[in-house]
Amino acid sequence: MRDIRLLTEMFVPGALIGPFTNAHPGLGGVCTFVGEVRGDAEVAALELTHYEPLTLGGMHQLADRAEERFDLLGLLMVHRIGLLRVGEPIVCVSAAALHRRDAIDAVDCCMDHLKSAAWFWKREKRSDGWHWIEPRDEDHRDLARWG
Amino acid sequence: MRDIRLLTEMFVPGALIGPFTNAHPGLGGVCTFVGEVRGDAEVAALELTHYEPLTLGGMHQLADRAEERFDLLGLLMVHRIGLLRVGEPIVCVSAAALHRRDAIDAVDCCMDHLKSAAWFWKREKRSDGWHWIEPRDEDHRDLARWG
Amino acid sequence: MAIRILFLGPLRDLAGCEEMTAAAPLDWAGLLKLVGQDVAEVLAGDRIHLACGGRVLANKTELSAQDGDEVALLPPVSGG
Amino acid sequence: MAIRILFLGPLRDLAGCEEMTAAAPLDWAGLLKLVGQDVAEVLAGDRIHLACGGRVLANKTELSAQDGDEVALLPPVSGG
Repeated sequence: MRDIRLLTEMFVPGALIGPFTNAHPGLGGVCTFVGEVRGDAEVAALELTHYEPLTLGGMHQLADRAEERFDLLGLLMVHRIGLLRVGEPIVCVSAAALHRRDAIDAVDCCMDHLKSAAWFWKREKRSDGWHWIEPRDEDHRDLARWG
Repeated sequence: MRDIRLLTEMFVPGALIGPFTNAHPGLGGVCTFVGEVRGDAEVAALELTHYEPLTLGGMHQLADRAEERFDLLGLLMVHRIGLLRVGEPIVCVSAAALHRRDAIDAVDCCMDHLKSAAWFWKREKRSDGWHWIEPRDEDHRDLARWG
Repeated sequence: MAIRILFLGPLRDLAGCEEMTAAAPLDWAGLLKLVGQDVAEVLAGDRIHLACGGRVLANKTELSAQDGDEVALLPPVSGG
Repeated sequence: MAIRILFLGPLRDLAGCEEMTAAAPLDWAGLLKLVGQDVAEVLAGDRIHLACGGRVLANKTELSAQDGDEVALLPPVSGG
């Protein structure tokens, strides 16, 4: 089962993961990563914009590659857009597989791509206004691991 | 927050992960792996035994090493013992961190150790009786990645 | 119908607007002239991608936008 | 009180029992004699660990179990 979504409103990851896990009876393991707006005294809000004609299609292409590369039973990929507050989930990726290595690596790989190779732009509101955020060098190195 | 448990009864991972996540306001990401008894027409049940004087202490030592190696806000490690049926969760590891790399790697590392370096023994009941399961070569290779 | 030019993410600050309109057809040289010097400079570098009609161009200098096309200037992304 | 010897995991099948009792003190040579030839053979290899009094021995041939100690024979593990 593949479940790829762009959400404009706050979501509760647990409400997605339960049904996703139950949809794959016989699985050996499920790995899930949830990214949230990190608490930072300086940051009042985060805004995520995207380019609609490319975003969802790009996430499906990423899912194609993950399903090709890893032996998966299911893949869930949910990404928020819009205005987010500290503590709100931004992204949730979950992979169900027979073996843990496929599940963990698929999540790791998808997260690296969503972070620095999907059509999202992120800016945060600080006391002195809005600041655009670019991927860190580390994010590019992480991405390069998948060739 | 560190939460390490050995459980003798069926548990629901979501019921652990929700409170675990909420216990770390300000986190950047949470990675979770849940391992279940894999569906296999041949397998009727799985039994996990352990050596009580070593098991929980060993899991805490593993948590010590993970907390030393990765920058974590919290670590949850729950392992079942006793008789399990197909679909029941065996293990749940969750790590909360400021950055996704620490969270994902901590879960990956702890799972590799629980799989082939913690004091558990696993056997499965097939139509022709009980069979002990040893870690696969792949599990040993996975473990070796952490030095 | 004309051509819509969109400035995504931080490019909208640099461009001073989120979008502009151009007469068709529009090629790479025409785009560079249209977007203003600041945007043209970064656009010429290799960190900005260009999409036309919903597809990212492998070689942005081969832009050939027709009437009704949407041209998007895509700066380095950051999601998750 | 004597010494309790425990056979963990698959070793209990090989030993034919889950535990046995030995008189104190018990050293490596004494243990090898006690456990029977099948178990002694694998115990002598490097895949079996030995715990005494709740601690895994770095060198199992230095076993020196005293009255009341529990000695555990630990075969290769498999969890998760």
